[in-house]
Amino acid sequence: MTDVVSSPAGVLAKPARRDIGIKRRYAAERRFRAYGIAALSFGLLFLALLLWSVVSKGYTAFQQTMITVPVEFSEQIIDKDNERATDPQKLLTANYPLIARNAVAKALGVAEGDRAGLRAVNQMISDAVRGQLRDMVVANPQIVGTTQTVSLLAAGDVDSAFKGQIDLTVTENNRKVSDQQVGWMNQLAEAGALGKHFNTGIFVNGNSSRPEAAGVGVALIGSFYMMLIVLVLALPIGVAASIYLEEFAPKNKFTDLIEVNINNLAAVPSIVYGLLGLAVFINFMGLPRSASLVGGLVLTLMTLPTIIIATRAALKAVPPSIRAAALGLGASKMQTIFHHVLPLAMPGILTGTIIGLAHALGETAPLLLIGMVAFVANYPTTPMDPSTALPVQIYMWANEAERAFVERTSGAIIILLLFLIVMNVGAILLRRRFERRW
Amino acid sequence: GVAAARDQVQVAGSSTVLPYAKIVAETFAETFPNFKAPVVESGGTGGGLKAFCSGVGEGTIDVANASRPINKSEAEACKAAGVNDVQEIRIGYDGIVFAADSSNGDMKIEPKDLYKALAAEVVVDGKLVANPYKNWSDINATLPKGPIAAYIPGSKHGTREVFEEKIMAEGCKEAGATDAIKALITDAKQAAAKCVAVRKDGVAVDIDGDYTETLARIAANKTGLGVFGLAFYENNKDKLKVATVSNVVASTETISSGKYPVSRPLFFYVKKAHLGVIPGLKEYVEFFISDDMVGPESPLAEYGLVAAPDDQREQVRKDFAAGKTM
Amino acid sequence: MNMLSEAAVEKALDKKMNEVAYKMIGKDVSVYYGEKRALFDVNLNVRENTVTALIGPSGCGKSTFLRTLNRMNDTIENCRVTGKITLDTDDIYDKEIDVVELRARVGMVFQKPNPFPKSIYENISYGPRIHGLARGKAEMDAIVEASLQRAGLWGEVKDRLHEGGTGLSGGQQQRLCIARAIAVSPEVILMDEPCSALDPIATAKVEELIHELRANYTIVIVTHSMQQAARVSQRTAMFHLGQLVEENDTDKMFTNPDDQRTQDYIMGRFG
Amino acid sequence: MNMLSEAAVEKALDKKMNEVAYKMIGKDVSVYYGEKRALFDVNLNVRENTVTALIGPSGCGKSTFLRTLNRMNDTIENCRVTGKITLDTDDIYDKEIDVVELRARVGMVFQKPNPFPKSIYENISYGPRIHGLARGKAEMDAIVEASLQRAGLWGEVKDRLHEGGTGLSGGQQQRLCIARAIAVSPEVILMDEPCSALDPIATAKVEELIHELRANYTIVIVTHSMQQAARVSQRTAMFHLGQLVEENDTDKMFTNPDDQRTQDYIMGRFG
Amino acid sequence: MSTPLILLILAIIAVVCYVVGTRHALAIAGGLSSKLHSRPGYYGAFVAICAVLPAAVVLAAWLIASPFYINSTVRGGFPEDVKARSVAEQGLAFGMVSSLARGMDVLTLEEIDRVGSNPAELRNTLGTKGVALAGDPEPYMVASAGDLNAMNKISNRVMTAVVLIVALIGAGLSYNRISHRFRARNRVERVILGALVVASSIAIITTVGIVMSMLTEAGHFFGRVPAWEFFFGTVWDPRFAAAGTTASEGQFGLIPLLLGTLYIGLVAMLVAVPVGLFSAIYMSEYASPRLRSVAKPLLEVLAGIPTIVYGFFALTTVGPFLRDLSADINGIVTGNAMNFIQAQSVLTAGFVMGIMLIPYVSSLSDDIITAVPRALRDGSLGLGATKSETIKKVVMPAALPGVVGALLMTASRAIGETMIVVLAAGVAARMQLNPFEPMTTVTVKIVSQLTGDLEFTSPQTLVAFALGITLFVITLCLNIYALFIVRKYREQYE
Ligand SMILES: Nc1ncnc2c1ncn2[C@@H]1O[C@H](COP(=O)(O)OP(=O)(O)OP(=O)(O)O)[C@@H](O)[C@H]1O
Ligand SMILES: Nc1ncnc2c1ncn2[C@@H]1O[C@H](COP(=O)(O)OP(=O)(O)OP(=O)(O)O)[C@@H](O)[C@H]1O
Ligand SMILES: [Mg+2]
Ligand SMILES: [Mg+2]
Repeated sequence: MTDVVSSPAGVLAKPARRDIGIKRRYAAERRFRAYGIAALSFGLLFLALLLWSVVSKGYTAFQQTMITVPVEFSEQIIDKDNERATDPQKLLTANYPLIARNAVAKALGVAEGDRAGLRAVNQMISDAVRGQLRDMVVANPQIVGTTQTVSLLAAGDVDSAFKGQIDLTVTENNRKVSDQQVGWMNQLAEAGALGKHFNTGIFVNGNSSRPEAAGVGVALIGSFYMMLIVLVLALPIGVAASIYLEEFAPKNKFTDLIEVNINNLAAVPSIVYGLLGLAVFINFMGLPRSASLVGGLVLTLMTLPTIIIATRAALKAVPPSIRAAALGLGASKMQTIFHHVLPLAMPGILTGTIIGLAHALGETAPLLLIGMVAFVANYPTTPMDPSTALPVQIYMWANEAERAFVERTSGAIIILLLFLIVMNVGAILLRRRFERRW
Repeated sequence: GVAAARDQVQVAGSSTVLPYAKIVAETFAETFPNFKAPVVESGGTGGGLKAFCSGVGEGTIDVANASRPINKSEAEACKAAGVNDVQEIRIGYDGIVFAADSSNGDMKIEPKDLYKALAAEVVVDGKLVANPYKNWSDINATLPKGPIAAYIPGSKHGTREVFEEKIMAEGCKEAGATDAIKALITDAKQAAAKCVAVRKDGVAVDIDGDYTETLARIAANKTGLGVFGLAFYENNKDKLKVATVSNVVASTETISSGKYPVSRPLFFYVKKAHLGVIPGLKEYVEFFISDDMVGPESPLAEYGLVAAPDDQREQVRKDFAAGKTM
Repeated sequence: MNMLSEAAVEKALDKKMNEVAYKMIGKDVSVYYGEKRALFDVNLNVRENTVTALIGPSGCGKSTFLRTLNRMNDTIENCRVTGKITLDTDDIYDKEIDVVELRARVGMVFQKPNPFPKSIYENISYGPRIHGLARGKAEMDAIVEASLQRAGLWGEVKDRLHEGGTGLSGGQQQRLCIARAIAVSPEVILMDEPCSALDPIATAKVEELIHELRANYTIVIVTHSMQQAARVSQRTAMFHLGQLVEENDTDKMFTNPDDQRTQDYIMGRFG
Repeated sequence: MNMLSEAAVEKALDKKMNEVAYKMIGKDVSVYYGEKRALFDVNLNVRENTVTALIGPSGCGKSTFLRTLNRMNDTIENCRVTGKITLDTDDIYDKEIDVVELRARVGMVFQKPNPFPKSIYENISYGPRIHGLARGKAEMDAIVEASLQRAGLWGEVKDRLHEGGTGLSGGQQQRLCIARAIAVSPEVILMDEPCSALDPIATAKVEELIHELRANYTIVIVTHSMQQAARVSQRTAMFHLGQLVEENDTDKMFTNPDDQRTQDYIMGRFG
Repeated sequence: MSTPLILLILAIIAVVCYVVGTRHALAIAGGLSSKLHSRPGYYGAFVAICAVLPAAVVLAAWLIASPFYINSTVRGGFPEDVKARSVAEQGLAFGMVSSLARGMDVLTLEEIDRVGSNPAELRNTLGTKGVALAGDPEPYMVASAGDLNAMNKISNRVMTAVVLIVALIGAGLSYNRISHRFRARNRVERVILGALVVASSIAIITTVGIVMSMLTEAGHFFGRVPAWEFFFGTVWDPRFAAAGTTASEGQFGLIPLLLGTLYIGLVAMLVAVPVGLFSAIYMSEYASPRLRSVAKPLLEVLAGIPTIVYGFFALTTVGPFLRDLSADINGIVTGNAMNFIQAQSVLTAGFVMGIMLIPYVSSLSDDIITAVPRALRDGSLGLGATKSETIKKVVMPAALPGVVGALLMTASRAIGETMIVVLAAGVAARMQLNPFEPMTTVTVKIVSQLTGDLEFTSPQTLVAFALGITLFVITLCLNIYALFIVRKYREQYE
């Protein structure tokens, strides 16, 4: 012992008040902390920027210009020969746009014979009024022959012009609305007949080539089905696979290969999953094209690696002493894992799920090849019916030529983000419950 | 497993035809309330035809939209998969226009201007050299003032082919470079390739996306010249300034009369075996080719489709009714 | 501790022991951690209803041997055991043996306290629950209370049974772990320095508990405290550098060991 | 241990102590964990160059008090300290005070061994490195060797300095942690049951080390072993239920304590 | 019986077996479950599994195998002249037969009688029922279709019977095995383990599927373009091969795409990794739990924003900003206000992609860092380390293996991204090293070659498959290398 004390001469002897570089180290500490704050702020700043750029462009999409006028459901036009009792087709195929045009023309005082004027008036109302008025009549055939006050959808260009999104200073030829129409628009607005209303259509309508009637209803349902499928399949399969690989699989070259392989699957471009889905689910298994079932399966495969990687990392982080404790009590390995390890790994698993689902929710490319990047107007009732997804809708609207789609694209993005938040809130709350330091 | 009977038409293919097909599909559903609206996929002519040619039956699509005629080898692949009777339908023409940001003045371009501005190598003093032009003004005073920048369709787009054929090759000829190049390069194929090769120094930017992207790029770079479809341009006239090509203004009239040089036909293909089988398919096709849809006064024309001449449309209808296959 | 009564108990048990077989028999037990050999052909028999103490310097393989007795070393990746260990008549390294059942019969308390990050109640009730030892809430409550009381923890935690087990002090945590092990009433209890984190009073309680348990259970305890070994055990085994140096009656071991090394070790600190 | 020489040292130190001020002074120290109060107005002074032992039943607040001395409780989320503690003349809970410097001056060894998942060498060199105590590899090697030797670990690990510290046995790990704390040569060393995982030989080495260190350092040690307290400390403080029951010279404490509770506690286990 | 109905019945059997098994086990033990080897529920589960699992396997096997058998039998029944035709034609004929068979199921008996002998009529009638036929059926096809339907019907009946019998036998046998010492839990756990193995094999199956679905087409590509031209070519200019016009051969050089992929990925990682890691560290070590519980999900929103939004953000905001900035800087420094950063560039794409990737790094790392045991932190803090020193020297090394996993995943995501690159860096495949110039990535080209107007039989489209498989192999190698490095590094820490 004695030689020990003397040999590294005085290294351990008590020094007089040492200089341990406290200033420098605190500066480093502050810097480190500042990096953290800067990093976090950087991320949040860009989130804010992105959200701002989306919201500032998109919030107007939640309003829609409507023209509220008394509409005469003229029997003359709808059912001239009074055949509707015998031929139900009559009510379905009547010329409803004409009724709407006449109503607006009347409100504007455009003469019956002014063909050019009437055409201009017609351009101010959306073609979607055909469906709107038809549904009214079919629901209640009694209204034929009466006059009702109806809020008609204004055409997309009028909507854009009214919201100030069309530059009205350029020459008349170079824009979609004429000076005459702008005049009428203002006239109606002053009379209180034209105004902005909350746009429920964007939430419930199917896709449409007319911006004013277009909505994300079909896409919402499609995305909902797909996320449900991804959640129901990818989460349990991913967790099960991770448990096997992390807790049971012998550690050898083969499991190394599987590990590498899973990491590698995360790097496979998502469209390749679309190729796989086309080959396996549609061509081989005969599932229908454009179906959210197939979309969900493809996205499941795409999401699996994310969940597996996150889950494995989380399982690894559970301290071995917990496992030893449970095993020592006579719990089987399976019980140990399901009773103790898994709950402790839950935050990590949920993070993987959140990120995986977020990725799956925003992905378009793999859906291209299985027919889900498509124009679908009818609501799907089951996951086997054709449908689209929210990012697809965004992608397609972003490529539309009409001005009114610009704001709707951003509007759809806002809806997607809301969907994302709703979807993740559950997982985030759950994760917070499981989080615990020990 | 076999899917349950399908009750709507499925369409896939060219993204150029997509907007038209969408309008038709939507109007179709409104006009024939007992049919569901057809599902129209986007994904490119190639992808559409591939899905189309994968076989016959409910599991496969009924209609493929195309911005170019089907290719021989594709038709063979189709046959090999049992897709024998295919009807080709020409719906009209797509005009291709050149436009810059609306802040620019009136522009008049000739193919040879664009050739000079965009060719990878041009002939200077009898030699092929890398394109030396930097500013539009070096070429044509009416073009935007500033550095050359052009946003042209990427090589995945059929439009690019039309662009090379109708502008680059034509411009090459007009500029007298064809002969000069032939003098330098003996191989005819390579010589032709030189004419249409676009410069790759970042001046000519390939756009693989849609016209929205081109529009955004032009908004970000005011001296840039972009290639658009006529329909897209019509919808964004307030932001764009279109150029005349060889002194012809692009419009449905000039294109359908053939005066405006840059355009291409649009098609779709129908599986005859599905007609009368898939509910609404026959009606959809008939509706599509009716004058209500593709005539000069139709919604499609209003959107920007260049209607085919009357006799052509009539011929298409006749051929379809007669069940003429390829 | 009353030496007299203890001696009496000893005698009675010794008599019994002569009749009964060994509870656990280790024959030529060697343990390897990968390439490294941690135990060298250990032959050690554990007598029924006896407390066997394992002593020896740090790193000599006490914990390692203890873990072989309920196959906890199965969980260490590159750990390999050779030789034969029997519990009653079953070879515990036999393919047929159910290691879970084995561990329910041979319970374990670890060196570092390792409560589950759950409530105190759940910590205790977990074992009985998975083994189906309680038929209802009332029975479970009874087990929990009894176990905590035996471990001398009841008074301190009875008001916060549903708070986290990790919020306890170190000593409390270790007693919680002991209570948890007792709760499944195993046949053999292995304890790896169970008292190293306990204060004397708690230690005394645990030692008393060991005494009590001894009547019904077989106990193997690793300890660093010679005094503790002397107090609680009837048999003591001394390990050194992975070898079993000597196994003997505790009395003899601490007074007149056969092996010089034992002598040195014990003397090196005694007094 | 030579009692005679020890007494002599004691005397010499006692003399010195009369001249010097207290190294650390705790005044009305209370600690709360959230709502729960763990310490009640503790007034305890730590003398310089003295070993002060904290004893008391498990959960009484020994570790808690110890942690207040170098503000390790800052790291516990809802832990709150009131009262005043000074080191030399600095109020360590003052805003001005620097907790890093404080901890460099007041080192700590924990109850559960917690080596870093790094090599043994890195475990030891970590402290000196961050504090810049070594000027080169050679000096660092010297510090590492000296620290390990003082902790009685050098012989066992000198051939595998660059293997992982977590691969050591429990006792080795704890000695590694002690070596790690010594390596930064603090003024005060706080030890929370440093020997609870050590075997007697290793314990003896550590106790010897404490003796040695005492000449230059002030040491506060929490222990469950009365014997250890008696052996290593000059002053002993007895805690009970969060209160300081008595603080006194160790000799007096173990022979004739002032407080009945101390008497009970010590007697409850002595013999 | 239809397959879903059989599955439903099996599910009901499972539930019944579970209840009965559990009861029986308890009864044997006289109500005292501690006398049993396993908890009673395990016995119930055991019986349920024994009943359903073999039955389900039989069902699956039957469903897969019987079509093969039936189909080959039906094909065997084709007239000799048909058999003499090429395989593809026979396949077509059989496709027709199965369509017919399906159609005849839809028809009523009278209808079959009426039209059975008249192929054209048959085709029309079926058409009205929604069954498409590629052409007029030949007479032998009608017969074959009848055979097919008959065989399918028999097969289905036998299958139903066999499956249910197997289920009942399984239930009976397992029920009888219940006894005190019967190790039900071990059996059940073995089945669970089997399920876990199956789950992990899905990853393998997916891989095989991906490779298979690309390999044949990639093979076609390499049949048309020499491999060395693809792998070592330095020019990417596939041209177009539409409609047989300018049939100029394209150039399919992989190198520029690969370079672009790595370059853009690198820039993205340079943004995402520091930002993400520091965010994670700040959230887990410094921030209050409240801030953390808000900031973490907020950052995760970044992962959920569709990439097209990032793309347009880059296109309309970041790109022009960097371009103008560079022009200004250039103007100030050299007096020549020429931008040296292009509006679309590697930098823009990498930067924006980096932002998207932040949550991949931050959230996963945050979880992993939080899981590092407190004792380690205490040990370091107790030595007088500052918090940052503790993090840098103790916590991060301990968390390293997990963090590396997160980084790998992030890198993977960077390689797989398309939309941002298309809009921010463009689609021009160029080989250069200036981060201010546009480049493009392999993934972009895979997507655009697959979705364009190109002829689907041409190398221009097929190259997408070659690119896909190549990228797959390259990332596989990178991952193997990464695993190797992690292993080597981790060894120090255990
Ligand atoms: N998981 C492991 N991997 C590799 N070596 C190990 C492992 N566990 C223990 N060892 C080594 O095996 C030997 C015996 O270790 P063991 O833990 O059994 O000692 P011990 O007698 O219990 O010591 P202590 O009293 O300090 O707990 C030691 O040298 C130790 O370093
Ligand atoms: N982090 C914590 N949160 C809440 N309560 C705590 C925490 N740490 C300790 N306590 C409580 O404070 C009291 C004092 O604990 P402390 O750890 O100081 O006891 P101790 O005297 O060191 O006991 P032992 O000898 O068992 O280590 C105990 O009742 C304990 O349950
Ligand atoms: Mg040990
Ligand atoms: Mg303590």
